[in-house]
Amino acid sequence: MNLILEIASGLCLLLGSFLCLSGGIGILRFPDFYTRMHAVGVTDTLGAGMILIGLMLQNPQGIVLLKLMMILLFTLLINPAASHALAKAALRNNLHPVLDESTNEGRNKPSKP
Amino acid sequence: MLTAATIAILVVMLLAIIRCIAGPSLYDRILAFNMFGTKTVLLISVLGFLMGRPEFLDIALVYALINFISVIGVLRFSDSAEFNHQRPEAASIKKDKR
Amino acid sequence: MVLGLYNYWIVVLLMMIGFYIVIAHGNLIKKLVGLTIFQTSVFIFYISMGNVDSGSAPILAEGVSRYSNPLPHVLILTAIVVGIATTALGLALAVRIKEAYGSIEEDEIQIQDQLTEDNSKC
Amino acid sequence: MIAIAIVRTKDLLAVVMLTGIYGLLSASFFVVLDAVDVAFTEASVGAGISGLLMLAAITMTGRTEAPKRHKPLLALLVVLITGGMLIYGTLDMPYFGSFDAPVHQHVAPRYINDSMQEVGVPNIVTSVLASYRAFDTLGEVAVIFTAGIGVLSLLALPQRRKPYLVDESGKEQMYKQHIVLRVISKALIPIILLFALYVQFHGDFGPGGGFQAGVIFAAAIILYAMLFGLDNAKRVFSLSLFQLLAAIGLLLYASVGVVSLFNGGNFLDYNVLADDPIAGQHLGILLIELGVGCTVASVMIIIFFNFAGRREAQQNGEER
Amino acid sequence: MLAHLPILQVIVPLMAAPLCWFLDRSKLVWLFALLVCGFSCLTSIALLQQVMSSGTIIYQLGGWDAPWGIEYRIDELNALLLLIISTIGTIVLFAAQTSLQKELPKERHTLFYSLYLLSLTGMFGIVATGDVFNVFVFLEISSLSGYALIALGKDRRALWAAYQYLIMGTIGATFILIGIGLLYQMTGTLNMDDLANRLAEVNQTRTVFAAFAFLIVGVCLKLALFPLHLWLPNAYAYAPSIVTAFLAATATKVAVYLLIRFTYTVFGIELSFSILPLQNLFIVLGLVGIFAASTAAIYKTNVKHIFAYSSIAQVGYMIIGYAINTSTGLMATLLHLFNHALMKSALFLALGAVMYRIGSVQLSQFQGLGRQMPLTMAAIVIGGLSLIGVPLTVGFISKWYLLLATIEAGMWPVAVLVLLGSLLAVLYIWRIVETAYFKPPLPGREPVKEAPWTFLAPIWILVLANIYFGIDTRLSVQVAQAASQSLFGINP
Repeated sequence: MNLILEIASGLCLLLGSFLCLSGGIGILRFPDFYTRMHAVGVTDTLGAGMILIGLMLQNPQGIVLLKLMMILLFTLLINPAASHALAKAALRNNLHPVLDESTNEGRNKPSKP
Repeated sequence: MLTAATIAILVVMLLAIIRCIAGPSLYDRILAFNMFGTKTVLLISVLGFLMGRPEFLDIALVYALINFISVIGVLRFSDSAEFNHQRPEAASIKKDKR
Repeated sequence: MVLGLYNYWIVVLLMMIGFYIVIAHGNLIKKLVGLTIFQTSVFIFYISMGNVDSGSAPILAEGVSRYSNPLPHVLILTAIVVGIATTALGLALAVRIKEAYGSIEEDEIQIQDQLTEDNSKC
Repeated sequence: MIAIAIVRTKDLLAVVMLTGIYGLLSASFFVVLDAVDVAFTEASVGAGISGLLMLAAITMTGRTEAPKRHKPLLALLVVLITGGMLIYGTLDMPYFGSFDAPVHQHVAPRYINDSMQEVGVPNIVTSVLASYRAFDTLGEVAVIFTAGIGVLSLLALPQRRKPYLVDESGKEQMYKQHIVLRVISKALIPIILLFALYVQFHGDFGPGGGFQAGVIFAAAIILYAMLFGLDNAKRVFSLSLFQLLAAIGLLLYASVGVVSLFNGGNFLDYNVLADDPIAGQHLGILLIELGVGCTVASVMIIIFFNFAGRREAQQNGEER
Repeated sequence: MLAHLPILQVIVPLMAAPLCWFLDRSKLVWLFALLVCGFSCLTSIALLQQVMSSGTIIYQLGGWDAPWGIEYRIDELNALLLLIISTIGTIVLFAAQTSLQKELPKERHTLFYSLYLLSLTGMFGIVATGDVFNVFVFLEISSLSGYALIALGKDRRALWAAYQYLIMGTIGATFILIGIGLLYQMTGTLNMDDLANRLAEVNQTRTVFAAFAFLIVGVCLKLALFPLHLWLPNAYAYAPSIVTAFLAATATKVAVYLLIRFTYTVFGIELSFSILPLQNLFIVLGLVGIFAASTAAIYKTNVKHIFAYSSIAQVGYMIIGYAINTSTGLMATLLHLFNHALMKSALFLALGAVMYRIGSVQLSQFQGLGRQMPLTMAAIVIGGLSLIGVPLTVGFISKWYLLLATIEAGMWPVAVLVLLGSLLAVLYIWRIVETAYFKPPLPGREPVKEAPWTFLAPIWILVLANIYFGIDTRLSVQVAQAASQSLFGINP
């Protein structure tokens, strides 16, 4: 039983790390704000969730578990909300997604960094 | 395994910082900031396990909350800053829509 | 032997950066940010002073025999509070200055002051 | 760490965000260095509250920094001298982390070894903070209180007239856009408040205590104020109530000391508060942590409300 | 209750500050604050008596022994400082109610008194404590309230001055924090007495030198010693008059106290003066300070500016006395601390009275005031004479001892320069006297009435004290002597 838990937690951690890393690369490499947001979404929910679940499997008892659940809940609640608000605010301030590099070059002017 | 996760998170944090510094628009920065905050939460919780004292998850919890609050704060204040000081033309467009 | 002190040197570097921002920059808010960095680096300095190799956080627990030094932690808790108090007051002052002078750049304020001084002389 | 600190560009908003990151980073640094309590505080203060205050200030003062006109050679010189002095000073220091350093040999061992018998609180930081060096903490509360009064004396507006009717509709519009956030926060705020209480009373056993709890509490209310509007927030939590609370917190702390005076001990000597010294210590620490939490939370809220109130007044003035 | 005097000294104003919020009416708050100040004044007198009769008082806060807990350690030096601060605080506060009516909107009065009391608390705390970190905490209390008090000034330049003061003050405080950290690193203790003992072992290390440098620079920033004085003139000039009178008389004194405490008690005379070239450095800085500041004072047109620069010059005298490093020199410094507090508070209060009546302290506005406000102007003249160091005033006594000390130490050139510096003071005082007495009143201005009695009473108490301690020197000299001798370890 213990071994299974150990392996499961290890797998979760690894998967989470991989997702985080890919998201991290994504945030650097993606061309515009909205695609970057996608990358962040991946790391923030799935990556974080995986790592947290991995941790939960490490020490499945008592208050520690409770706290981890709380953190998970918070990340799952907070991040989508924040991203939503962020996207909305960005759109309102005339930051348009890059749809096609060749035609839309002029429109992606950053709204004053 | 925990060490691997720590290293991965640290790398991601670094990437987020780069985006935050380079990010062409304000919102890129906020995004990176948000991501950075989440990663810090993860880092702290993993570190707690790494050091064998998992009761320090309290800190991670606080980070999560504080992170949320500061992102909201940045959003709210950047909104009003944009509208009222920096970009009068944007404000007028807004009014027209109403 | 040098490696044993690397931590302090990083702190010193941070301290210098913060201090430089305080002195060299003209923007009032920026100055306060610099001040925060300056203070934070001092905090890190204290905390690294209290660290012990293979020590654990100073909360008594079973199975842990070596703890870091709690005293610097206490001092820094106090100092952080003092720091935020100073920052808040400084920001309040900056806001008032903006209202009174219409600017938060050091040079512009000094020019304006010079003008008032001259006016009152004549 | 260093990289961030160096690249502080002209846009103040970005600078503030970088400061937030810096705060988070140094907090994680503190965790690595075993200073959990400090990390706790630094996270909530460095990354949270001070960033918010700076933001509030920036919206009032404008975002961009003017380019520099003079060459800061002199400043560079001063900084270099200071840094050189410090490096020079570090050369004779005991190595980082070595156990034999005088720091760990003289005063600290007693805290670590005896505080359980003398104070009876597992968190050594709390026992030192609230008992051995309680007077420092009293000073700290007084500093916060001073800052509160200072900000109040600088930014307080004369008595508010009737709320501006014209703006209400505009504001409503603005808040409607945040409907998702508002729903989420409505769910979160009670949890945050509960968590603050947990931190407040759990400070004896884990990281936390009055100060951190106060900041978290304040953060929850600030969140409310940001999303539901300052006027609404003021309707729920009136400003004068917080002024009262701030004063009461400081008084509570000091009067614990005075009571111990009357019970025949020295100032802030908790041993005399109850029949049993340990029980007395517990009572004393509980009370003063409560005082700290009270003052810190209310002063933070006072400061924030004053900043935000000032800002709204300015905007209303501009729109007319 | 007598055993608890040291803590009562600090804690009473501290608790009174929040209590101010519960009293609504401005006048009531004033009375309350005055009462509190009067009480702390009595406490400090009692403390001084206790110390003089039975030696150093040690009070352990929280009942913990010294290096673990914080202790208060009151010797002659602290007691003297406590007395100065509380007395000046009380007398100045007496005039506050009247002066504030003109200079501050009504709703800020309560806040003002709270801040005033907190500032007082901070200074008491710095002076009374025997723990270096506690010094830092209370230093911040006093300086934060100081910034806020200065920013209350009517002129918008007050804000800017307060901001500059905040930046400089915080840098100073952070430097002190670094210094404390380095000391702690080398010794593992924060208690001053314990530090002094344990530093003896490690005092040849570079870390201790660095700590020393940081502490000294930090304190000097607060002290407004010559090259670091830039924040002071504006801060004094644009603050509300009461604040100026209070801060000018006390804030720099506290910083001088810290300097003395750190160099003599914590680091020990040997390290401070024989290993490091501190003596010459300070004497030169002091002299340059006297001349530069006095010259600047001559060319200023705002009378508050004049006296602010003169304060910097006076700090120069104190530093010289301190740097001579003899018992007499230190005694001269302490005497000058006491005397300068008396004269500066009298002068700034008198300026406050002028401000109250004519709403400005530009020199040009002073024309003809000699006839219209005879009592106030007479006070300014006597205070000015005291600044110059004319016999029969307190200024003379301290200058006399300073000269004695320099001559004793064989530093003739310094003595001559000190005398020359006093001559510069004649010049700027004369400018005020000339304008006030020998120029006709400004045409087109309503004749000005004499200041109200709430101003005159404290001013003249201070002025009479000026003269009294100039003639009957037994009390002040005795205390100063005892303090300086105990610092040098000589038993009288």
